[in-house]
Amino acid sequence: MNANQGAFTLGPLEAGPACCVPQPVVQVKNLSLQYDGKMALDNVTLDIYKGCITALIGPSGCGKTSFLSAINRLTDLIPGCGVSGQILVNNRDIHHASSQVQVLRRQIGMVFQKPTPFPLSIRRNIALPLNEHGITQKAEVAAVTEQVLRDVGLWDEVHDRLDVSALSLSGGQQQRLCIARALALKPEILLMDEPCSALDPIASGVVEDLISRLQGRYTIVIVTHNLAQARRIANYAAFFWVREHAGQLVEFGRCQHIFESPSHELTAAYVNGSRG
Amino acid sequence: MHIDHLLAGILRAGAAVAALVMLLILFFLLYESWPVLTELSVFRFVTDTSWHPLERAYNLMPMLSGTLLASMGALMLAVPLGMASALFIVFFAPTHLATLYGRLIELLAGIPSVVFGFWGLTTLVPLINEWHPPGASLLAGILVLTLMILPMITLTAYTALAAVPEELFRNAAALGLSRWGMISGVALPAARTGITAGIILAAARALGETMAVLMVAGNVVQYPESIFDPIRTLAANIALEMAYAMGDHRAVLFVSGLLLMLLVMALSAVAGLLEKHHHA
Amino acid sequence: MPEMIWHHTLQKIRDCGVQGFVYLAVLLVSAVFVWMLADLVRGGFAHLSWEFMTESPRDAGRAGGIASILVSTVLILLVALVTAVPLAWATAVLLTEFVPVTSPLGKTVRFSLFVLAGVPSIVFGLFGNAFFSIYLGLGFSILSGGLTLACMLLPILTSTAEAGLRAVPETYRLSAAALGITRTAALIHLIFPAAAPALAAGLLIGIGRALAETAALLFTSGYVDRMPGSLFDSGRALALHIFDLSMNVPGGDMPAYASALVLVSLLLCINILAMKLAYSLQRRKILT
Amino acid sequence: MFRKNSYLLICLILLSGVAAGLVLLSTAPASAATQRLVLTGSSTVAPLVSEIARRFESLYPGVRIDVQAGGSSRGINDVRKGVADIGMVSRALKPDEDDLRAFTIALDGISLIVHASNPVVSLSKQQVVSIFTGNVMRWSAVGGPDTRITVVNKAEGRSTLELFLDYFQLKNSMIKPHIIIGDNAQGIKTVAGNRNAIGYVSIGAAEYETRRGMPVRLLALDGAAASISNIQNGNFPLLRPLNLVISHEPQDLARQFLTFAQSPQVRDLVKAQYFVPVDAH
Repeated sequence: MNANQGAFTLGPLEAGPACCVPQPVVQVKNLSLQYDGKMALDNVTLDIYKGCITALIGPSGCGKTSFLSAINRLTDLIPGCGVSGQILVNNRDIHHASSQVQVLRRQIGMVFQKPTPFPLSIRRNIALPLNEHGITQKAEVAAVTEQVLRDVGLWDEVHDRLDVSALSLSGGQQQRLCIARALALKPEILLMDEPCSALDPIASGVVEDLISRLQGRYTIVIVTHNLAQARRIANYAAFFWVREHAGQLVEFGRCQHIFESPSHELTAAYVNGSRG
Repeated sequence: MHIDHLLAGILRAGAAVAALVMLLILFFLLYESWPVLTELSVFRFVTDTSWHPLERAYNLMPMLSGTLLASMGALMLAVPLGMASALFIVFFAPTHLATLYGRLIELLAGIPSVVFGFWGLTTLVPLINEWHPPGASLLAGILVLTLMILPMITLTAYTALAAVPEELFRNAAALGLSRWGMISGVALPAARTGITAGIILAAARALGETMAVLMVAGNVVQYPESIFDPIRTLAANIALEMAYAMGDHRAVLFVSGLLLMLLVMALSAVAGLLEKHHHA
Repeated sequence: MPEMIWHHTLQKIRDCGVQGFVYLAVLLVSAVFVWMLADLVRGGFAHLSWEFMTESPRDAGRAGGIASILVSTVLILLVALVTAVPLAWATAVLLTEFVPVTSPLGKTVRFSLFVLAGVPSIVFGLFGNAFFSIYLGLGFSILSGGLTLACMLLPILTSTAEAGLRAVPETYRLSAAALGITRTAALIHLIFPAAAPALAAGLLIGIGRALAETAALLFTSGYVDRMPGSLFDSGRALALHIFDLSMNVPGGDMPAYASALVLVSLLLCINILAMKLAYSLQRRKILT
Repeated sequence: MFRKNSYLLICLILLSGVAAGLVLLSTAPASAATQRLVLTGSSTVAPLVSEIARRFESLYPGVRIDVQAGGSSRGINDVRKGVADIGMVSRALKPDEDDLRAFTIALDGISLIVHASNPVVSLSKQQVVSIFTGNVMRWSAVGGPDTRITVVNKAEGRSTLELFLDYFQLKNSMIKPHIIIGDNAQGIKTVAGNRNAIGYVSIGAAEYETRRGMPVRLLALDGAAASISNIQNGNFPLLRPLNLVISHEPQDLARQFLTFAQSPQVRDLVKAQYFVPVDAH
């Protein structure tokens, strides 16, 4: 099947333009987050740039995942979670009354630490979100399915068994399927919460490779504990640290800057491996 | 978004109805027993000469004692036998025998009380009658209740024992404990709350059981002098007299229903607390 | 060290004693139960026949079969399920998916169901008689019996469904939400299918309870043993039929045995099915 | 794929429920069109009325008559509450029951029964009182074997009990029973299953069951044998009418049924139950 068929425009990834421009897509202003009154994230202000990969680094419990969940309002689902501050996506406040959370989440994809395929067939895993967003024509769904599976390099591995349970795939395959599932909705922004940490080194390498190939097409925010990985694939890095039991943003800048000449001594200590 | 709100609304309505059933039951029990609760002194239920509703004597105590005696007797038999069964499954039996016995117990847990009562009536009562007439007696009630609650005790005790971490047993074995030492010193204390909760639930079941006891216990209202004397339980009394009860008599039956419900509720509350405590 | 040896010998004797008691108890329990089941089979098997299943009882149940009883039983069961299942599952979904565990609504509903679970069945019978039969004027009918049973089934159906829904991994909900799927859609396409074995097992347990129930039906559905013409007719449930035959019908023991055998086999099938579902559920949990 | 199976199972159960519901809904109007009569009460009257009802139904298609036993008091209670259309009462109405109207359909007596193997054939009034009040505990005291007597008493609310107490001038609280039974049939079954038991039941019911081979035997009362002929000629001391009662002016169907139940058309049924037809009295 021709990958360029229909209204779907995403071509083979290798040929895509890689453009990372310092133009904010997501603007986080004074974001604070608390769980049952306990501060988890304290007053974070940060811009995420279009088409770039932004890595969130820092020790465990410093609020990186909370920060990520706040962007697509997944925090709504956590009982007792309170969010204050402002998040603008394409200059629109995501908490504004008129903004629909389903539309927001379609615009912002998310990939979790552990692969989370639904207990359905591979095909249905991708078709379900499409159907829910009004794409129900069989031909179109099939085209998108093939496209995104090719994008994540899964097509050749699974095209002859699309109707088997997604749970039968290996961990790395499952994670790529989850990425494909997110891509199928054509999001602008992809949030990734340590997408490689639950995978073995080889699968992790494949996924990491995939992420770096996605750069430029999507605005990616990735949480990672693997500093080497952050250094390899990210354009920007944001360093979080726990102060007074709440996570704070210590430093943000280009990757090179953060890893080679950080302005803050905490950052320096962390990237050198002496703290954290 | 709106579809979620719609669904939440529907679900809320459903849950409200489900919760209201409880209130409705309480309300109707109170409503029906109100005439007696307001007109008759509560002491009548304790001080009247006996239970002869047509002679306006409403002493509930003989039936309360019958209920308690039957339940306690059943517990005294079912707890050791049920515990032994659970220990057999967990510690003593070879695997295939344990599975087989477990299945047997699970099967018994599903047998309806009326079948136990029927079997008691056709088999146990004539046997006891041969031995010590009249046959239909407290003893028959106790035996039938024992059969009914034994599977329950075994299954809860088994679940509690199976939940004890394997390492504890390995450690105990490594310390050279004997089998009984391990069971009494490690397994039973570790599973204690679960087992107790199970026993309390079984007691609640025994107190509230109607049909099986109704069929075998003789239903004479009296304080039994021996286990061969017939008795009547509160639940059996309701089943026996509800159909034709009128006026105060009917209201007193609702009072005894209320009493029974409070008894059983208190027990299950204790069991619930224990279980919560256990999990915390 | 003679004391030590003595001590160990004592221990051995004690172990043997305990073992002996356990084996004796198991033997006793098995013997009694085998005796009982054998009695049922021996007493009922000869009386079982195709005619027994397809004819209505005659002569107070001494002759004829149990066809009308079976129909009444199924009707009572259906009324109970059709009423209780939507309510119970709606409650379970609300409790697991829509309100936090600690919310006042959740606590209230859960508490009232907990209390309901402890109510003895004869008390349900009292309530059903006062409310459905007399207050609502349904009289002795399959409808009032079924509705009374529905009240009884609510707690067990809700708690099994709630446990099943809670066992569905939270990641399904989160990743569905992250894909912008509504809760309703996630519920229909993901969570309900994933919880299906647990829901089915709970349903079967509920059916088992309902089939075994006698006391709650005594004053609600009545015990007319004829083929019911509508839901407003009185209908005798199978368990009640056994009760009536064994208590009130001289010479009714044979059909009572046969009816008991039918009821027990029915419940056995349901239990086995429920257990199979539960085991497959466990196995799947281990696999994934 | 067990999950699929169980999903299917749920669907199946629910679907069959809905289907059955639809079927019932569709039959509901049809059955609403048929006329229905509910009778509850005395277990003595119930078997006879069931037979009468069956014949009535065969004569008037589309009529459905449900009969449930439970004791005379239940009959009165249900009629007053409106749960039943007609009550069955195996005694004459009491003065405080003048809100009801009774239609006598047959006559019956009450007598004592023992197990067929029991050698005792008759008991004096005094002996019966002694046995039932617990003063005589063994059969040997009244000419039987040396075994303990099992006293079978009726549950309250049964007119058989009331008439029995009345005849022997006893109060229920004076009786020391060993087993309490409800229906007549339960009494017969209990005595048939216990060699040492003594109870009292409707003569008609006892006669009916003895003819069917139940090992029970009726005792004579005050020298009068418990026989149909003695009831018929009024020589039996413990007699009672079997009544159908209503609380208000009967509807067409109820009136029709009452008339039918008193008519000669059912006399063979009354005799088949070993009761005495009223018109023959």
